[in-house]
Amino acid sequence: MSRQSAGTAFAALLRRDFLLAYRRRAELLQPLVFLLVVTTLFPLGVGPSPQLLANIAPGVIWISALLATVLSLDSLFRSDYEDGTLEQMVLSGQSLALIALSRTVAHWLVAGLPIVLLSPLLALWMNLPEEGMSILIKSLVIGTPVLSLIGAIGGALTVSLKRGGQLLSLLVFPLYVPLLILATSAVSSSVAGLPYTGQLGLMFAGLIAALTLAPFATAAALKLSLS
Amino acid sequence: MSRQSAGTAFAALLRRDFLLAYRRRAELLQPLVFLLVVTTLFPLGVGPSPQLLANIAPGVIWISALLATVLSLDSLFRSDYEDGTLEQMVLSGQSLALIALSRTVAHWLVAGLPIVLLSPLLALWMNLPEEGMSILIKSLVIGTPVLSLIGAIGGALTVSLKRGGQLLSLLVFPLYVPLLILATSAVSSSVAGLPYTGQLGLMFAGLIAALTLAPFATAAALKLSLS
Amino acid sequence: MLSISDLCFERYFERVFEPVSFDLSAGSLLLVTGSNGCGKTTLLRLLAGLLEASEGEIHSREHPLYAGHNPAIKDDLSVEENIRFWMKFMGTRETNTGTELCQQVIEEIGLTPVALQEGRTLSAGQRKRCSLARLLFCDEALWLLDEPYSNLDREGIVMLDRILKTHLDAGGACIMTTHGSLRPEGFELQECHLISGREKYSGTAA
Amino acid sequence: MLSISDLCFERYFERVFEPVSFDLSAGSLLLVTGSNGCGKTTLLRLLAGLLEASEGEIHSREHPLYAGHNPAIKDDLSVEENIRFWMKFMGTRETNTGTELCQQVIEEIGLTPVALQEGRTLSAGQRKRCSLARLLFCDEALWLLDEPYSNLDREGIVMLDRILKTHLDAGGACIMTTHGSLRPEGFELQECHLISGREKYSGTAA
Amino acid sequence: MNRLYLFFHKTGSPPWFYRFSGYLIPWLWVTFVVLTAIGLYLGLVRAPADYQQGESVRIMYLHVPAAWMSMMIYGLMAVWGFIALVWRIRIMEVLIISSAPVGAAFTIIALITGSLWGRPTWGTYWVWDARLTSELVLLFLYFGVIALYNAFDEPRKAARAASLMAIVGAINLPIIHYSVLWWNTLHQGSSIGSSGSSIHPSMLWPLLIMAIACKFFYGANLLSRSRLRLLRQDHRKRWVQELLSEES
Ligand code: HEM
Ligand SMILES: Nc1ncnc2c1ncn2[C@@H]1O[C@H](COP(=O)(O)OP(=O)(O)OP(=O)(O)O)[C@@H](O)[C@H]1O
Ligand SMILES: Nc1ncnc2c1ncn2[C@@H]1O[C@H](COP(=O)(O)OP(=O)(O)OP(=O)(O)O)[C@@H](O)[C@H]1O
Ligand SMILES: [Mg+2]
Ligand SMILES: [Mg+2]
Repeated sequence: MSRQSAGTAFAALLRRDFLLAYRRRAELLQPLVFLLVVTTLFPLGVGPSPQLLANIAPGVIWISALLATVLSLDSLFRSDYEDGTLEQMVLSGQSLALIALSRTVAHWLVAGLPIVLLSPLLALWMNLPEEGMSILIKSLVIGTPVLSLIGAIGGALTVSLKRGGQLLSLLVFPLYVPLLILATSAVSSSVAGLPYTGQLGLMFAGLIAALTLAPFATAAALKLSLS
Repeated sequence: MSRQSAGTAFAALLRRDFLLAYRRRAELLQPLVFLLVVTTLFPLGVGPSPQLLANIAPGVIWISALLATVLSLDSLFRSDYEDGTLEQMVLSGQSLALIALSRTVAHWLVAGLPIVLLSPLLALWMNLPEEGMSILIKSLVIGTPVLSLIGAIGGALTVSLKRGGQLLSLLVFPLYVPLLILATSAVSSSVAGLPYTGQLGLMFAGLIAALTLAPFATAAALKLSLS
Repeated sequence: MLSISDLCFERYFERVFEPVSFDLSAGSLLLVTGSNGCGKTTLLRLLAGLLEASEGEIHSREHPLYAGHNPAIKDDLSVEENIRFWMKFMGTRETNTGTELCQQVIEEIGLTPVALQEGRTLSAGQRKRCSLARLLFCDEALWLLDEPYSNLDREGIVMLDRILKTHLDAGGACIMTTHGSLRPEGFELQECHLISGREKYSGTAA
Repeated sequence: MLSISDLCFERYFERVFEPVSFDLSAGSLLLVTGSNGCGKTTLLRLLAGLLEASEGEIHSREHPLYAGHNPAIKDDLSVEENIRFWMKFMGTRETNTGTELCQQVIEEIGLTPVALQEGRTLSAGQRKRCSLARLLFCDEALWLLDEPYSNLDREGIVMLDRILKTHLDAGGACIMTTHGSLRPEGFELQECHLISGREKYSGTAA
Repeated sequence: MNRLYLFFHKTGSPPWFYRFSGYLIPWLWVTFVVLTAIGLYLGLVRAPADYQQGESVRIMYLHVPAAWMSMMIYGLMAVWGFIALVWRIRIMEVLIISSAPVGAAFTIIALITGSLWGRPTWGTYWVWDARLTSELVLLFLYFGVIALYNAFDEPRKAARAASLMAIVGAINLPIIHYSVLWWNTLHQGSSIGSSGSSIHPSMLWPLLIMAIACKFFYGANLLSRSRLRLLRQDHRKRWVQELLSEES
């Protein structure tokens, strides 16, 4: 049996994901625009007072990022599941954790990274004081990969269900709570002139932990969904 | 040809939808739990100060309602589209607008009504002053059907696309903006002791308009998606 | 019952199949044959009204019954509930839409053992049978069947031929596609061999 | 190559099919037959390792190649890109995974005219061919094919038989399901007739 | 050895569990009733009312045990989930999914009694205090497990998915707890820290007795539910048929 080396398979998968993303490049903009639209709803919903907006800015931006991520999670494994690709991948004998990791990396690159890139604009809109800006970006850089990694577990668990969308959000939002708290408190602290490295450090520790554990949980969930 | 009378077909469709909802009755709770979870994110994101929360309460509750609705819209026509039911319905010669209306009614009953029923709890959580409560409920009673009606157009337009979820939110959120503004301003006005009947009146007019026009737009969109 | 002349359909400004013409009278069966990808499904969807022809005309006074690859079965409803819904929604030949008719249909199509099973759990052949159940209660005179034999076992094929026979004898008509390996037996039939637009120029089989 | 003894599978704590046992040696073809819903697909998925047997054992030293109803074709990629991806991901018989091999596979499976077309636009038969393309470059000795003939035209059936012949002659083995109306021709074959668990008790065909 | 092991767990276990739990359940119920009677008597009649909170302090005898149970049950679910996933033991799958509703119920009781208690003491039903918030998140985790289980058709697959979710949730639970704790103190200072004022023995005893009674309730309830679930799942199996014919 000519089992392909893990590296080549991983590369092939990543390549395919980029090709797919490129084919549907119009869709790449969707998480961004979603983020913009949701963030716009807040000034409309709570009123335009700059002081109030500045107060809630870190929370709103992070919550919008959570929502955008969760919305894109549902399709993380779904299309591969529905057309039988996942089945074939599992049967190919390649490590499922590696497949999960590769999909997660691709997901972060097309759904997480854009959020990071867009955040300065959102911060500007929401009147976030300038001292908070760089911490906001840092928190997103560390935090969005964790969102993808943890979210992938939920995506894998619900992939065999017809309407996984809302269930998925129910599963992953509670798991996102610590991240949301740490990130927003880091930003608020920096705005208030308080130390914030503690929070960022914890988030980083979370990233390392998620990176080592989440792919295996995702793999287990995928295996389960296929049976 | 024994074309079935429109009334019987409408009734059969509604009956089927309730049966489906009953079969997956565990899923009926999902919009509710989603609403609870999303609303919980806000205190976590913006901090627990009761004064701040009371300020943003109407906006947050309404925005959560919008999000819950939009998330459930994606499945409004999708399953019927994917398994070929929609095709057969169109071919059956029944009025497509009637089919659309029936699906919308079912959607409101399982996704909109629960939001209305849950809103007092959310208001309590978010420290909304008691004067605002009844107006919040009224605004939701008038507003959520409009959300379903307008949302159905978006759902029908995106039904043939693989990953319609985020596109859908882009299409419908802008349409929801007037509703959001009217509703939240009605609630805030009532809390501040200002008149609010104007806003509710406008919302009601919107409901009437949506009820007469939206089903036809939805039908046109469905027709388009099928070709 | 149905007559089409020089019908063809373009996709990306290219003909999917070469123009076809035929007349179909009551009581007859037309078999649309052709190799994979020559446009049989496309032709059937045109006739059903799901696509619009780019040239040619369809003359028909009938509202057809179309049964394609997509079975229109709800995953969460049982076989019985699925069939009952379609009976209510589309109307039936008999005025009675009650339980007996539904039971009878299920019996006849051979799904009695799985009548209470959910749609999602059906095997490929059971799924096909369930989607063909419509043929037993609908009143339409013109049937458009897209590869009705696929996934059916021998018994199922015999059953389908019997249903078809009854329909034709009662003055109905049917257009059926097949790629040639499975065909109705014991029928007088017209055949329409489709030629893919591509084939004509390139000379290779698609 | 593969031997199973008293294998059976439970769903909802009930047997799907009665226990089966067989031995498969290199170079032989096993046909799993049975009526619709008797559990053929389930058996194949068990053998592939996608499901877990509730009783009995599977002895096999081979990593099988499974081709089921679900074609594993990405809608947004062209036929060529699809095949190329699987060649990279699974590895190929030859060391060369380049363009020529891919072209050759596409040619052999009869998809040259649609090589650049997107997966979503394929007809039922083209889709089937694309999913069977894997047989041409994979190295696995044991093939599990679930109704490989369905949706193929005559030419496609001949082609598949030819591919199968080559595989068996080279010492491979194959297990194939069919409901009996389409079967491989010109092969020596073992047959395994599945009996559904339900049938056994009720005595009716499922 | 391995075959024996598999045989034991796949076929031997459910009937054995059924019989064993049948002996145990009555005793659990009896102990629960006795303990509850004593606890309630001590708590509601004998224990003094609080000099600050008055009679409302008696909510404590329900609130605190329920809160403790809510956390303990989630932890147990994670343990069983782990065993179910790794060793594929069916009884564990049944236990985990029978526990979830009980745990969720205790969580809801803790939330409701806490809210009712909060009204007289804090003047409001709800504040975003750290402990309250993490209890709420715990409720969502329970909901997630239950919803996930219900979303699948095949019971064994569903149970394994729920197990995985329970484990992931359990890893996160302490993290959530500490982050929430920290979040609140950071923003607000501990305005409502219900810091353990060293409780007087006359209040401590009924509390402890009630806490133990709750554990017996859980045990009895869990075993009864699991038996019922096993019966329903296996109603076509031989051991159930034999059981039925024995009893009739
Ligand atoms: C909805 C509101 C409330 C919720 C969700 C809640 C939740 C909890 C939880 C989870 C625990 C267990 C903590 C642990 O052992 O780590 C607990 C214990 C306790 N709660 Fe509450 N609580 C609420 C309201 C209150 C109120 C209003 C009071 C009284 C002023 C109160 C007094 C206590 C006491 C005395 C304990 C036991 C002390 C301890 O173990 O440290 N709770 N509560
Ligand atoms: N959306 C589309 N865009 C471009 N080409 C398409 C599209 N849909 C189908 N085709 C092409 O049109 C041709 C006819 O497709 P059709 O499904 O009608 O074939 P068919 O005769 O039913 O084949 P089969 O026997 O395989 O079912 C095929 O070559 C297919 O690749
Ligand atoms: N998830 C499920 N839950 C319950 N029953 C199921 C499920 N999946 C399949 N079945 C039943 O198991 C039986 C075997 O299904 P399977 O798909 O293996 O049949 P098959 O032999 O491949 O049939 P076909 O010839 O129609 O393809 C069928 O009766 C089917 O209804
Ligand atoms: Mg076709
Ligand atoms: Mg099958």
